[in-house]
Amino acid sequence: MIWIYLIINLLGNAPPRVFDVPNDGGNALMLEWQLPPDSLGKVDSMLILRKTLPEGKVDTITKVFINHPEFVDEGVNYKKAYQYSILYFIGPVQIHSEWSPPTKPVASWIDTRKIPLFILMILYTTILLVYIFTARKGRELYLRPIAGLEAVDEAVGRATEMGRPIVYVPGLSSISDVATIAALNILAHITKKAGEYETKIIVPVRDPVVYTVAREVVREAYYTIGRPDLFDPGQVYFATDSQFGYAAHVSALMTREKSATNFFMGMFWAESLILAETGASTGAIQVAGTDAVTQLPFFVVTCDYTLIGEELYAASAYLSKEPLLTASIKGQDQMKLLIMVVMILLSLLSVFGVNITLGLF
Amino acid sequence: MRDFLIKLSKIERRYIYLALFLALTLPLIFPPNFPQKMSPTVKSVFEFIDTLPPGSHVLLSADYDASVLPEVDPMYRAVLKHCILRGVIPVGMTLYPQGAVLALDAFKEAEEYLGARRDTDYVFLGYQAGFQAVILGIGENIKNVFPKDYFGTPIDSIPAMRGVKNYKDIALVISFSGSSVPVTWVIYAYSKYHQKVAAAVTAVSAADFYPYIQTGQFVGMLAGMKGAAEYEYAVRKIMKDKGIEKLPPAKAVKGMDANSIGHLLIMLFIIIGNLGYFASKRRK
Amino acid sequence: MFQRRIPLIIVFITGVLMSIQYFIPHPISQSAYNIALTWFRGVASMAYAIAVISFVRHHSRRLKQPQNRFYSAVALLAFLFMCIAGFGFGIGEGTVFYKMYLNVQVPLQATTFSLLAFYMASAAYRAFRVKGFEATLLLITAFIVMFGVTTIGNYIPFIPRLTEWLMAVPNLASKRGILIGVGLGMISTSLKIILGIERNWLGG
Amino acid sequence: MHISTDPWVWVAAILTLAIFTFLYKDNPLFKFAEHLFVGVATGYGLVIIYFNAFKPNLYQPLFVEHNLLYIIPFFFGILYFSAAIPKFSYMMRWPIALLLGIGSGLSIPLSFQTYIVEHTKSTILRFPYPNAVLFINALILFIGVLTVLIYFYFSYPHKGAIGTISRIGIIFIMIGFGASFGYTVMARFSLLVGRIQFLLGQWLGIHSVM
Repeated sequence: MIWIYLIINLLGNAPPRVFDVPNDGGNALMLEWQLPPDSLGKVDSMLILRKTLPEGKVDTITKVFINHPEFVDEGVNYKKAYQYSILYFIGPVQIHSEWSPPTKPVASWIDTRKIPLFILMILYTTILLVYIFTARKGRELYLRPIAGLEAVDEAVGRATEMGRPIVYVPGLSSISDVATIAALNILAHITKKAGEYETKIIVPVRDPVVYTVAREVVREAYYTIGRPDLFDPGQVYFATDSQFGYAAHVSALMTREKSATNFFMGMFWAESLILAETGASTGAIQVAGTDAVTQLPFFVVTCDYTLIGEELYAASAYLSKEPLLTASIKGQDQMKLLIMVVMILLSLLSVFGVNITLGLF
Repeated sequence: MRDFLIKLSKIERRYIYLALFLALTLPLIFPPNFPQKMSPTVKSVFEFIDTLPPGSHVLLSADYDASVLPEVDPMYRAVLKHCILRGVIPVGMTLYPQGAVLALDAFKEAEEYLGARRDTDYVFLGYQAGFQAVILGIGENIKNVFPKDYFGTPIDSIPAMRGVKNYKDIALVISFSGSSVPVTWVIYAYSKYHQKVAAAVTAVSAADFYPYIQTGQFVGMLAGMKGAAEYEYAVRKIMKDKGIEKLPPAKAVKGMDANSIGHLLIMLFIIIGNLGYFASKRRK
Repeated sequence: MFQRRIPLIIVFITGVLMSIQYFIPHPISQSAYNIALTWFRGVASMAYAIAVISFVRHHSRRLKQPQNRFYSAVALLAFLFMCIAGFGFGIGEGTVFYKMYLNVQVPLQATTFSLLAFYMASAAYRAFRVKGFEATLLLITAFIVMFGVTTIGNYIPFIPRLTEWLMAVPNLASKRGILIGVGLGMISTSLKIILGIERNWLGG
Repeated sequence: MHISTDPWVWVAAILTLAIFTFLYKDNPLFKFAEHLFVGVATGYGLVIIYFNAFKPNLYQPLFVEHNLLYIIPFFFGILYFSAAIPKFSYMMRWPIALLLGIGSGLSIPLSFQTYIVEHTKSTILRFPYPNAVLFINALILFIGVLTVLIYFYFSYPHKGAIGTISRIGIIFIMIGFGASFGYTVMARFSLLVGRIQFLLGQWLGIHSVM
């Protein structure tokens, strides 16, 4: 193959220009080139050759598209230097450009394109921390009442009146899902409430880690109200991790236990309607809360009350009566306000023909 | 009368289940074959292909895998047959490794029912890796991207590919997909090479594509089982008009008819439920 | 000390490192990211041990209840059978494990999923009533869209366009509004977890 | 009509029917299928997690490649078993902390990107618009997003102007929910059609239904 590269070198063809691709891990170089003058004939195809230094090994990288005079070589390493040359095929003739000067790709320590996002993150963290410190100092923060909260307590009360159990589904997602965390906060509140009236609460879980945490939450809740005796290790259990296996199981559970109240809090997928409609068919009172936008319509239709999106997080703050959680809802509100202001301002500017891109990728 | 209406608002759920089961089962056993009127976005794709001069080329990119087969596959089959019936040359390709086998089956079906011949009536290029690179590459020279077709025949020696170099020689690209690949086609083939692009997508992803239709970046769109059924119906009609007796299975039409009846049933239940609700309210 | 402080320190360190690496393209940061991901998957996979312990305990306990004895035995035996088949004889195509998956688990899954069709119908019938403004809006849009997605909808001139519009404009607006709020909540909760303000996951 | 002779098809068909019987009422056949489902799925989960997650991410690097870096996650994983010993069960919080830390850390910048920046960017009005329809749609979208955001603003009661605006927000939310509900029906019906086709076609052998 070597003889291919040993060809007549016409008129000292200019080497390709090589640039480092910025903001990357030093794994890409960009090439630009100029085609040989038309007087030499029309280029049929071309190959890019790369020499890796210090070894001096030559590779053929790729066949490229002629009229698209740039190419990004993503097969390089920031610890080495590279030279490039282009081989043009014009009819039977092959033209070899000179080698470009050695170029080393740079591994960046910061992606400058992401700086605006970073600033935004710091800003949001600051807003949150300011509110959290305000709350720590004991200042009362106002939040408007949300309608779903009374529904939660009423639903617990109803199970007590009827002397039948409560089924609590803490969503189907893992512990790192915010909805699950909110659901566990609400579970603590409901367990306490139910414990005061000795109403049984059954918690089937789909995720093993969530199961262990939920069990601790329930045990702790009984302990807080001074009734550790109420804790039954069988009431919180791992059902199965199969999505529809879990749905089938909980459907059966609600039917067999004739639960008076069902809670569906956390993250849900397509099984949401299987759970909620089976629950509705047994005549139970149902309260749902999820941030899964695709499943909200089904809960809204089948449940007596639904906490929509952020209301789920807000509810967990309200019910846990934890001032720090209330503070963070407050912080979220201010960030929301900021986003709305930005939207309106940029839209107004655009009316006057100024289109600002946020510079955020 | 009023008592009857009130009863209607309290139908036991088991009867609803039974009614729905029958509504979806009976049309499968006794196909009603409803006439399908094309929705506007499907119509634009159909008419585009229908009015092409014979011998034109249409690139059909099977950018899907088995997970969206029920919705997208019937579309691929229908559009492909439409091309062959009109003497337009379909050029099959895919950006998904799994797509090649799925699309090939559609071409086999066209051979069986329409007597289409490889390399003269159609071309099948197969799979090539890299979305952006492939789409840009075809704008340059299709030969650079697909030097040989799926079966290993060099592109140069395929009669049906004579004179086809890049997008200038391709009348339309249709991307069949369950994801955002059609948008990739718009970004690189439409924006850079002014290639006309259409989409054939699942119902779920269709919602994201309507804006592209409004701005004219897509010529048209086949969305979900409904789009598939409308196209399939139209193509079957052409086949019947041509006197072809043996017709391929009408998967989408059948599924869609059952689906339509099911939808009507739900709507009927909603209406009678509300009649009963009003009746009981007036009594109070 | 060991009960609460150490977990909080772990959360803080890993959380800060992981959120910062997003901004650093350097290969060192990238390989740290990749290692963290394999660690994550490895540790998470071992959590399944808890699942198995709980599963076996739960059903063994029910073996003592006469009304559940038979069924819990079925669950335990099915579990055991899959384990023996999978670990003993492999999981590739054509094995018993694979056949059980394909002919037992898949149909059970698909059928449970398909129950949704029935539940859609009964939920619509029961809940879509013209009571109150909001319920009525819900009913009307659902009705229009259901009509719009059927074959018959095409015979009424404005229905297909209206369906597209409902999906592309008001539906999108409501989703976006909800998602922006949800996003803010997610970020703040993640921050609170990392900073040790949200401690509920420690159990009570 | 040729009824299937494949025993596996019969198994699948009987289980399919067993699940459907739940629509009538809870019964022993369904209860059997449900417990079988739970058992098989949990066993499947264990085997698959072992082969697809534990083996490549821990066993292979640690015990085959002897990469000592993987002692750390293995140690953390072992702590899960402390769940069985009540005195030490608090140690279980360590691996949970590791998962939560990595998970939360990763999600912060990504959530900013996907939930906040993208949605904000595509909501802002950008003139000029090619035609009036596109402009009106963009405007409605803009108003919709803003009013929905105000509905979720918790620092001010829903009174006066804010009350009115959040009422518009809830209108958008309800229209959105109605539309998604109506739009999803088709997908769910198609699933049921698939099961019916399996029963009638593959099991009972009425091939014309396929």
